[in-house]
Amino acid sequence: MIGVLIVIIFTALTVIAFWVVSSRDLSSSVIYFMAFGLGSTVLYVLFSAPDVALTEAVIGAGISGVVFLVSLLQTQTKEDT
Amino acid sequence: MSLVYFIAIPILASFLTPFYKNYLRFVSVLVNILLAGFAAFFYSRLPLNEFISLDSPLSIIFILDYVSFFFVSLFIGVMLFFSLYSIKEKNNTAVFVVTNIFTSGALGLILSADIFNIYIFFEIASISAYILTGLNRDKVAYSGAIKYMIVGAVASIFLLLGIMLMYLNLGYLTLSSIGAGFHTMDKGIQYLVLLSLFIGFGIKTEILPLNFWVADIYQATPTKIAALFSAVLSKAYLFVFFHILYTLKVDAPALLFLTAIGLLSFAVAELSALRSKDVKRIFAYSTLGQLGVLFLALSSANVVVVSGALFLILVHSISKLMLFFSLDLVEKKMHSTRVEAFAGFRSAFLFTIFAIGFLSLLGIPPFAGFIAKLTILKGFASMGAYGIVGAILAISLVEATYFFRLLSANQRSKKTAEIKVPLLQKIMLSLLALAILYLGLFPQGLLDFCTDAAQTLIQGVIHV
Amino acid sequence: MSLKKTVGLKTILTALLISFMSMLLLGVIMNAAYTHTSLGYDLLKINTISTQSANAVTSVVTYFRGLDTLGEVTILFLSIFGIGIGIERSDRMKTILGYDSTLLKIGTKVLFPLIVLFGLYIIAHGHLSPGGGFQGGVIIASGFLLMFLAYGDSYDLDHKVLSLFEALSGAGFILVGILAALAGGAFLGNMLPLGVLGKLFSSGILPIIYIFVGLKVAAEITVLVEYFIRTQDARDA
Amino acid sequence: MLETLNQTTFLHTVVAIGSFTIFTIGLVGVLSKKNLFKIFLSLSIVESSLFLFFIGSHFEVGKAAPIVADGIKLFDGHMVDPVPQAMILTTIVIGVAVLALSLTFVVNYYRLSGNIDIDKMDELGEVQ
Repeated sequence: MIGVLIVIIFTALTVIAFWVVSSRDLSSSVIYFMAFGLGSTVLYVLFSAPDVALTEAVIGAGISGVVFLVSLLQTQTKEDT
Repeated sequence: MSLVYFIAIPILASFLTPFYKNYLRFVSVLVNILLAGFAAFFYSRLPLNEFISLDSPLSIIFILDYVSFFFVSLFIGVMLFFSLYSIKEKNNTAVFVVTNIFTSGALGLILSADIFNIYIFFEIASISAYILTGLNRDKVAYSGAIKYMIVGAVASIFLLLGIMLMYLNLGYLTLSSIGAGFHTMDKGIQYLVLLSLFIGFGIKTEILPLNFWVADIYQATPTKIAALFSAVLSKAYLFVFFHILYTLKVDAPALLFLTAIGLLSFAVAELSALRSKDVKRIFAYSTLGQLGVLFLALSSANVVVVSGALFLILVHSISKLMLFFSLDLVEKKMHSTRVEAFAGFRSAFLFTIFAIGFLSLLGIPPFAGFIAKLTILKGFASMGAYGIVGAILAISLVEATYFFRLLSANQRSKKTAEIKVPLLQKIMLSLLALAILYLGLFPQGLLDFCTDAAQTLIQGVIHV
Repeated sequence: MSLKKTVGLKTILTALLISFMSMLLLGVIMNAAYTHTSLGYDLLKINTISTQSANAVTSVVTYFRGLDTLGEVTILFLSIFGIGIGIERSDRMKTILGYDSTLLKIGTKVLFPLIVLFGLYIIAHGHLSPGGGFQGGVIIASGFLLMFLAYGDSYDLDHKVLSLFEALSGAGFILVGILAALAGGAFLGNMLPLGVLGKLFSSGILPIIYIFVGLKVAAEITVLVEYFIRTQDARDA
Repeated sequence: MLETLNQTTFLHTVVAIGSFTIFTIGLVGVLSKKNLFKIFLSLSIVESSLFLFFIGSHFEVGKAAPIVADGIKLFDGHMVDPVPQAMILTTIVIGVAVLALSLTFVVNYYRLSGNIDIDKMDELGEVQ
């Protein structure tokens, strides 16, 4: 069971990572990045690392997403040209 | 007494900044004097191992042996000099907050014998360097800082990868255990680890394929801070890299590869300096060149050569401090570091200081650089590596060309501004010049210590 | 040395990268002989005797490798100090991302104390359950983030108190370590009774260190969030 | 079929392939993208992939988290290694600190120059 889950999540993470890098719209890149953080949180739980999962949830998906979004707003750049 | 005070006290001084916001410069001087006192205290107790927080080899280990003592006292000396030199700058609290933490980062890199702990101090030192680069708060400074952060992030990622591979395969983080088990690992993994370490530390030690960014960073950084990068930061990374390499007991081909890289790095850097029109960039390239020589010498695994390299590290730190600090005075007056601006100032004192710095870097007697280069060349000659001796001498001629060109440009051209050096600065710079002269005339005591230190370095960290 | 501007460089780098990656993959997967005797298992064996903490990760973070945590707290302080240098404080500071909604304001008023309490709970139970100083600290800071979002410019933080908090929690960490060293042990060594595994008042020095770490992280991340959320309007800067 | 999927060696292979694919995607992003935000996003992705690799490679099927809770009474070999988790915990916090610092530099640089493209950053270099 755990094997199937891990394979599925890793595949999803790879796709999301590709979207983060390749998306033309910067703010959706950031949203994908936050989704990447959430996906890795689930993986850390599966890997029996609840402490890391909690940290990744509050920092990886939370604070860094906020930091990215706010700096995007300040520079008024939306598109990756 | 604990070795951890070397790290804890400067950090504590920075944390408590709100309580003495306007007097931090005096506090920094005090902290550095205190650290110098600690170093003097530990001198008679060398070599020394200490377990942090747990009395067993499972915990983090700090090591103060001859070679780390050499670097610790060098760095404390440089930082003490820096804090005294800028003691009159009232509005510069930010610099002192960062340089205190910079000190503890550099000292931690030297003292720590635990690979993940080294990574933490690596990050502390790098982040202080990023902040110091962006200190001028203009376009140039920020673009330098951004570039620095990108290459720095790549470096720390690869270092982390190397550490992870080692922990996965060996299960320990202490340098001595890693050194004992390194050759039991699979050959492929060994090379992967070495490659990751080379990329991680190679970027930071500014070695050839990975140093395309260095001159830009030095140009963006405030001139006095660039002296710290040249005198402390790159030396700290250099030491850690070779400390790890000698502990891992890498095979001869890997060391030979590093020797070749060092020689190439030396040559390319000096040729780039010849082309450059900006004095700050010229000094940056000259630093790159000297780091190439150090790489070349430290990878030789020969006691005489390595002791010469350690001597050269000391001399180079002192000379670069002199050069960058004097250039800072020139820059303040002329508002530029271009060669034309450099040619236009008039000050007999600064001219002498520049001349002494250049001659010492070139290795002309009676200055200390001569002894350092002589020892290195003697060592290579005794190994029978006459090709390397010839190459070093030939490339040094290139170095001489641009140094003399700078000096003669200043002699010949029309003077536009007279620089009056303040008394404090005059005293401090003369002290450095005297130190170089003294070490050139009476090098024996230091050379003996360097030989002991070189033996410890080549031996690596032994299993406790 | 403007290698960067040469056209072919990127292709070469990418090719090098791909070959490096494939080598890495082959090397790692084919020869993965991961060790089963490691530092971690040795520490697990002595964990009960030396710390009495129910969470082994906490004992590693705060006790066995407490120096790493000191370094990490330093890095957090340093980065946020560096961010502060680049920001000019002025009266024209504006909150971006503010939402003017009464519902949000009332909801936040109710939620804020709960969030802070939850953060404190996570910090205080660091040695018993997952979580601890970092996680709890960031949760507290997220409470402040919510306040900024809901109240916008009308919500003011007392910066004097905040910077004192920053200074004292960081200094407290180091001073506890030095006190432990002076009391005869090692730096950050244990000098308190260990208590019984599973109780809130147990594990000696660990909860104290984690509380200092938590407060420091909370203060730092709050400052960070404020720096990012309140800024001069980019249009008139 | 499902039995092989649950074996530790299989999981380690999945973790290695998956995380190094993400690692490569991120590194290619760092090298080929020109927008500074994109570069820092890619760097964060690369870092996260390393964390996944490290934690995943230390996990073995059937091992519990290193926490004594209901049901588990003792610390022993049935738990995963706590040291990698502590290391990653530390590194994640360092990562976000560095990220915030670099984004501040990017924003400040944009205010002064109106530019966010790494190829157009030509303030530094040899002046003609």
